[in-house]
Amino acid sequence: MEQLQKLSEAIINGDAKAARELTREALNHRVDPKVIVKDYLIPAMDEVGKRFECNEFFVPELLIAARAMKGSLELINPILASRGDKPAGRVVIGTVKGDLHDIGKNLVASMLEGAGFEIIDLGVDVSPETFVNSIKEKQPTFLALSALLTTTMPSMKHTIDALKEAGIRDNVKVLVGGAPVSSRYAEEIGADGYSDSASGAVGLVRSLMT
Amino acid sequence: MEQLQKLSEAIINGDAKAARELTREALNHRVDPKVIVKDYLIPAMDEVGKRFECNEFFVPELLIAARAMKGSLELINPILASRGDKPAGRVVIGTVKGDLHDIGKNLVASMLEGAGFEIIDLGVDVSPETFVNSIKEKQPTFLALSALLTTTMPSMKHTIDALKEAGIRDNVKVLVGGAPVSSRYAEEIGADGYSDSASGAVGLVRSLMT
Amino acid sequence: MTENRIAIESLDQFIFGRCPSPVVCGKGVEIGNGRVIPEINFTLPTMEINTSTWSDIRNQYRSMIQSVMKRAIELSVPSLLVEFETLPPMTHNFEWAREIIEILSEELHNSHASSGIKCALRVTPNDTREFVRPPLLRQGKYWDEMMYFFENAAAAGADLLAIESTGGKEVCDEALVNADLQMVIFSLGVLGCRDMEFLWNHIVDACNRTNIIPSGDSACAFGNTAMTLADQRMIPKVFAAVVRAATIPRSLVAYEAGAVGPSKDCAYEGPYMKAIRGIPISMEGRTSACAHLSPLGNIAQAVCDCWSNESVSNVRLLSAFAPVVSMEQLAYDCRLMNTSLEKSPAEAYLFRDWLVQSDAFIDPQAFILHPEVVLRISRRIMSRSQFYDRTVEAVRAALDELSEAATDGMLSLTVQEARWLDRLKDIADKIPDTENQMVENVIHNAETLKFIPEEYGLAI
Amino acid sequence: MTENRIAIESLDQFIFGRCPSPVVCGKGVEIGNGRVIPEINFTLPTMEINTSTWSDIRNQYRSMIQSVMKRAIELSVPSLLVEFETLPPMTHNFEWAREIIEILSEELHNSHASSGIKCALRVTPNDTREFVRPPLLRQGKYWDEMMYFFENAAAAGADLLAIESTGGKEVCDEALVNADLQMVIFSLGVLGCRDMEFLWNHIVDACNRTNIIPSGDSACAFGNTAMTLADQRMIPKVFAAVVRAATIPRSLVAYEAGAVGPSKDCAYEGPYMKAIRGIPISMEGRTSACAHLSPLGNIAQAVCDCWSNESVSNVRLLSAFAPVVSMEQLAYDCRLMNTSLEKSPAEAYLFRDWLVQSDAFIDPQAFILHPEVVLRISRRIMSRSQFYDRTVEAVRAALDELSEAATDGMLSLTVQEARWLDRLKDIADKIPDTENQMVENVIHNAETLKFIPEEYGLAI
Ligand SMILES: [Zn+2]
Ligand SMILES: [Zn+2]
Ligand SMILES: [Zn+2]
Repeated sequence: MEQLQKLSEAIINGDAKAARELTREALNHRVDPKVIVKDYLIPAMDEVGKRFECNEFFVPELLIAARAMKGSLELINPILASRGDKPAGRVVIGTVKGDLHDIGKNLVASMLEGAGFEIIDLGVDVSPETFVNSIKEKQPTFLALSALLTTTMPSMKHTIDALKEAGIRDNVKVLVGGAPVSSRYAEEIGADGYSDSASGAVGLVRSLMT
Repeated sequence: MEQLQKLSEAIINGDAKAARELTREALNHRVDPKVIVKDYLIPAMDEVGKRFECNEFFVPELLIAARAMKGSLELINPILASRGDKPAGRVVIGTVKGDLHDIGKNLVASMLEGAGFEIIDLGVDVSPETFVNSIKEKQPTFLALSALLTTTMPSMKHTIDALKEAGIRDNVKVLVGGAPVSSRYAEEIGADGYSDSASGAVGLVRSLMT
Repeated sequence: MTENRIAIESLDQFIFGRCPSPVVCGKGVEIGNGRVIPEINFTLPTMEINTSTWSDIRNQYRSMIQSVMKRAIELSVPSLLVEFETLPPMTHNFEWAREIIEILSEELHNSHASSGIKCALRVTPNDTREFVRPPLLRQGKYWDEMMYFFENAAAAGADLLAIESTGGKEVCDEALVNADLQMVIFSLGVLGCRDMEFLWNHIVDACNRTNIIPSGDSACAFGNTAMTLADQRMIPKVFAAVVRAATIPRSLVAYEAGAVGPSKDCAYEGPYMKAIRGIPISMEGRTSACAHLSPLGNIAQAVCDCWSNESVSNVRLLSAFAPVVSMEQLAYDCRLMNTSLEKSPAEAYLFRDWLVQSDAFIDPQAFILHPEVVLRISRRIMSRSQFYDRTVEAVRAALDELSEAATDGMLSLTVQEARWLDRLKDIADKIPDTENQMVENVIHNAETLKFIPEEYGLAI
Repeated sequence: MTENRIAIESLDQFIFGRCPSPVVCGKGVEIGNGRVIPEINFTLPTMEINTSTWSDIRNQYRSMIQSVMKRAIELSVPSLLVEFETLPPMTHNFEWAREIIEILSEELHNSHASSGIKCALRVTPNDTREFVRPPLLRQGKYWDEMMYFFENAAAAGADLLAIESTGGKEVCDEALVNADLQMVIFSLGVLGCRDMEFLWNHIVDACNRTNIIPSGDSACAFGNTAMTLADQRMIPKVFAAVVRAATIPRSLVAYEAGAVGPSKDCAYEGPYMKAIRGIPISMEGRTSACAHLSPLGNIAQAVCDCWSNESVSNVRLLSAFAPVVSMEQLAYDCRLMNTSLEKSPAEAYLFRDWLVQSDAFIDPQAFILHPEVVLRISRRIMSRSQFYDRTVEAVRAALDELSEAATDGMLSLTVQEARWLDRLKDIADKIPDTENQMVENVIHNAETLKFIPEEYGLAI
């Protein structure tokens, strides 16, 4: 278990190489992959999140850790899948039609990925139809929409309307965010959740998982 | 007609005594009261309005003129009424429930009165029911609502809703105004008109008369 | 009545951030003791106040105070005042006000505990007495509600109390739109002062009993109504300037009854309160353009001790909700004033003088706030000791100052404004010499004027 | 490449309202010739842009410009700049932009005719080239649209053109969130500068042909993105400060290609443009808090020639619609600066110094805008003549300034910030010495980095 403690540390320090090595070793020693995830990887990312909240870490440190985590998961997930274990939630994400801003969207994607979610990033300037098709095809648990302009915010509503029209609104939880968006607006257009920061998005998604 | 020209001047200068005297004289000389109103009183008030628009007059000067006009009309209106002529429009006015601001409302009332309208002023903090009852009873052409607080603006909507419920919404044209009100809000709540100033209210009402 | 000396004798004692009688309040806040501090206000967006919206209202106040304090801390604001001005239903029903006061006070406590930021909460109920017309000023349901509010605000968490009282407004409203100077003097110098004395004796008494600071009153309903009307070109600016002067003796009554400041932000008569009584004052100018436009954007800042945004509704702007935007603007304005104060008094005086000179000669209402004018008019006001006499003196002094400045070409007036200035001087010359005479002239008209003499201690 | 001398040699030539090369434009507007003028911006509230909302959109722009000009005239604003920053659909379809430009230009004409107010219209289309990913920067539909816009804006009524171009952004975005200094330098010093040169040669050419002023560009997509991320505590402030420095050589390219200023309001690299090229600059600070919060509220004002609100959406505040509120705030800020300028240069310098001192030592991003720092870093940048070399020099100079100030205790940094400063210095030491080397290191990664080398004139 000392080795596994080192795995946690490698994740926290963003040492992807060590994290991958230690994960491989643990799997070779037949440690239950679920235990690795639950007891070492996720607590490590929680610690990273905590340090970010306390202004000890910045996003770059958080992203390095997330990348290390992703590397470990690439070894673990196939095993879990082969055992028929359900992976953590799948998230389709994109910036809505007419809007090219992607830093916020990318950050949310990275953080969710670091938290173990599977991300399908549709990019920017994504039409409602594209979102609908992707949801039909990928069957995600979440759809995350981003907008940075007051004039593209209405595209969020159009996307939700398109989901309704396609009869798949209830198949997915819709999250919205971006500078001009507010919780009030999220409520107005019938979204399921809103976060005012990329770091808040992980907590939001987790809270909606239960 | 020189005397009648003097009547116009008396109104413009706000000389109520002279205006009344000159009106009485004209009526004694069997000048058609409709002509007095149409050719002398209303043009006089239009001139006053113009001077106000050009920053030559202030409201006090406008109010004095309106009062002089009112004095003349008090002599003329009974005659018109006895001939079965319809008086100019009737306006029910008030500040909505929860709101005590009345300067704006009073100004609008005075200016409309000066423009020849009959004013029924319900005061401040007026409930939707009181407005409904007054409209049933007085059958006005216009209902003018005032609000100065963002938290009492919704009372405007309630009042319009109450009119609908009472089945009398279409009997009356609803005008709204007050600092936080905008034309957008007026449209939203289904009002018929909006003015951003007391002086604009007269033009608004006239434009809706046709 | 008070002594006739004024507290600030010369220009080099008359500066932002410093006053003869600083006030200490809340969690370590010092006002007027060498540093200007922000006073931040916020209110609800367009919405109703009722039981079904109440939980949303609580959430909105919570999020407003949290986001404002977060930004204040990020900007290293050392000390600030938060004002909660209630909405009428919260004065009618103190339980609602209590909940909001508790939320605000709790959040201030948390911010102070986590970051050390100094802060205090000023609470301002509405003067609801005019909910009956003509107003009942010394009795009845609304009086009782207000007094209950004053008695209980401290326990809920308020550090300072204030009000924008309205005694005399029922007469002044009409006087303003008619530019009726005589009735302005009656409404402020007779009715206003009398109501202030009655009301403020009660307020100070309640404050002393419950251990909360009686801060001040604002002649907002008089002076700012005139200013707004003048800004819309409805009444002459010279008239609005004279109305401002007429409010001075009326607002002074609060401090003579025991209020200690800071004066209310919207009380543009504040510099006179500071000059005469030495109390710290709160002012608002360009940073309160979110609440009302004004011709006093810079000059209002010249001798302020708190610098306020007056009020802003919780609507979303591109950057953040509007209260956060106000907080940031106030923080930078205060930083700048305090930087100049820290350098040297001489430099801060320069800054004050630019603030003054940039506005004072463009608009008569700004001119009345010129610190030199303030000191001169203050001396003239305090040469008299009766409320009414002071009010007449304030009006005449203001007219003299404006005429002189206009004659010298220092203050530019339009033809229309100049004509009105002459007209007002003629009227001022004919104003009754004594309160008795004035009352006698007016009192038989009380019913038409819609006021109740007994409510002002006037016998018919 | 340009000569290495900088236009402003010493602090006593470096002040708000004055610059070596003033710009005259529109209806009598002089920028940088002794007076700071407001630059007012506004945009639509939350709404869609399509044919069914178009008439409402026209009405909104009409009412925004009318109410803004009305207030400017009421406040005796002598001269102002109006900026119309299009929304993407208006860049895609110039006919939409044309209608709005015509409305604005017509209203400016009316205001000028009725009151004599001096005014000019700056129009800023969007850089829509990144609507394809990876961006096509020198060809294709979006390039053609933009060029069409530039060719036709003058005929519609625009007096000045500007842009916030984005060449290199596709690489910089990732570099910012990863605090990857090496890639910041590549994206700005290689890609950004190359794109600026290509783009601005075309823009200046189009402007000369159509008789409109090529004003400037902003590294908004780089420097302000970094600032916003730092403000949300996502990336270190020292890193954001260094990114700002790295944008300087990139933005300079526009002026070397023939842009004459004023620089864009949101270009906080503006003071460097003014120091190096002597052009007038537009800046935004506390009065643009409606558009974005910042650690630069006062210091941004220190050497501005236009003072801007950046942008505000047309939402209703308690007093008026938000654009009118911004107009009033800008008017008072400018009055104050101009009052100090009119008194004497010595007094205006004092004011500038307070603006600087109130912010400069609280945040490294503000420190980088300290006029003394600006002059020192500018000299170091201009000691080099290649884009890439200047960018590396700018980064190293900024790191040196920050380290020295932190060591001296002048600039206070948190432990985390100080740790990052050291880390950044280590990285800066290892940055390739030549552009060729840098390009060689990176170019094989172009696909992963999502940029097309040919679009920057780079051969693979
Ligand atoms: Zn007030
Ligand atoms: Zn920008
Ligand atoms: Zn801009």
